[in-house]
Amino acid sequence: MSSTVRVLLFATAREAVGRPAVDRPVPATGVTLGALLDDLAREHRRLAPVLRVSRFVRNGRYVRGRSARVRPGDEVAVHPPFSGG
Amino acid sequence: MSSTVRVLLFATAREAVGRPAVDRPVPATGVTLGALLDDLAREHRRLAPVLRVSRFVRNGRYVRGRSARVRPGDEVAVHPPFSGG
Amino acid sequence: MSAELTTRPISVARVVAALADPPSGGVVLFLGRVRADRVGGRTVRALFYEADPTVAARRFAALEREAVRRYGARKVRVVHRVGRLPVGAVSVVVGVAAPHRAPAFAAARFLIERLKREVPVWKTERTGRAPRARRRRPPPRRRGGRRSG
Amino acid sequence: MSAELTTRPISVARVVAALADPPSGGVVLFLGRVRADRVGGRTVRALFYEADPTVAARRFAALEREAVRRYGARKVRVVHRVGRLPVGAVSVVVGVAAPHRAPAFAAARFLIERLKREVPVWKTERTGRAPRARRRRPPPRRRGGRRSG
Repeated sequence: MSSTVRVLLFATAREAVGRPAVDRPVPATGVTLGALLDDLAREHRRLAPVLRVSRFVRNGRYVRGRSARVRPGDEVAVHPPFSGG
Repeated sequence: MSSTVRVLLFATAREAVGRPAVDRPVPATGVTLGALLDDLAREHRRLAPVLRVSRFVRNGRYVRGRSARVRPGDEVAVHPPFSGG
Repeated sequence: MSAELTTRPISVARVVAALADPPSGGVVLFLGRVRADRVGGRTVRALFYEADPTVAARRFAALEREAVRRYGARKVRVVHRVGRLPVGAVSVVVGVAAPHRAPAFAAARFLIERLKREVPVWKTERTGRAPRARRRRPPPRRRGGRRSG
Repeated sequence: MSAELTTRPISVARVVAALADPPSGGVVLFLGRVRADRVGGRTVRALFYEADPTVAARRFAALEREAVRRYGARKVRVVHRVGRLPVGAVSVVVGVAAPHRAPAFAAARFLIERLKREVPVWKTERTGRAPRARRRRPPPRRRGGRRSG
């Protein structure tokens, strides 16, 4: 079984990290979304301001706040403000 | 030189007369638009109700009222209410 | 900036190409199509469109100038098809390119509303036999004299 | 009734064909195109569009259902292109067919406004070297602590 969470990064989030996706190891009991993102932002300093204006998706559904639990095998997407059309 | 006026007939006016255009003889001094049209309506009874709701064009310009003078060589168009688009 | 009457099918792709304009990020197109209406118990299969070409061309040009002036549209194109059109055929295309979408929508709406009111184009219903007018009012009942004239 | 993301040029003619519907006399299309903007003294030559496909597909479908419910639109189609798009390329097409033109205009406007706000699609500027964000806000000045988080 997977022991990582896949984080999908779009637009400015992708640019800040330099890749469209990263796999982060998480314990079997999971972590909060906030902890996962803080951890990522420590490694990629340009990501922090992007995360402050972004919304987050867990397994295809938007989650409110950063206390949502993220477990191995989950997929999290970082959505900066949209600019399509 | 022409001694007739060409009358262009569109839509219900064309249907009432059965032709898209008719040439009507007029004297060199001309006639009023009203006289020209009354004359035409006498020959084509179905045209009368169409003329009551139509607008008229003389040589490419709309004319108000039926007193406008029409002379040999002029072109008159009968415009029933528009239904394009 | 150009309008035309055509007897051939209208190519929407060509209208879009004619609206190419690097500063114009928004394009709005309106397409009118022959609708499968029911008239007098029968379903319309085709309509016959006709126009007074000289007057129509002048009104088209005036409306286009007004759309540019009122809404800041940068490119405008109006094409009206004439002749026999089957149900589903595109009878008219109005296209507007503008820097932003709000004026593009407003200008397209303006053009089709005014076109319908002001441009000498007519549709009539044609069956196999005699042509029949569409939207024809019944002839008024005779009330005597010339009062109704 | 269908939306799609595509990496290929959007065919407006195919969108129109997908909106065929005998009772629908009015079709309104909105086309968004890559505009030749000036950013930081340079003229934009191309933009890179990306989307979160799963979330975008669900939002597209929800917006289409709402356009049908609110405006009585009979056919709706939304196509958004992704990838590198040069200036002038069509990035998005919204198409609505409805029995009459007023609801067709209203539904098309509704769809593009809501799409821009609610569908996870992004454009970034790409030069020859590193990709640069478009419309990126400057990072907020540090005010100490975590208050700005």
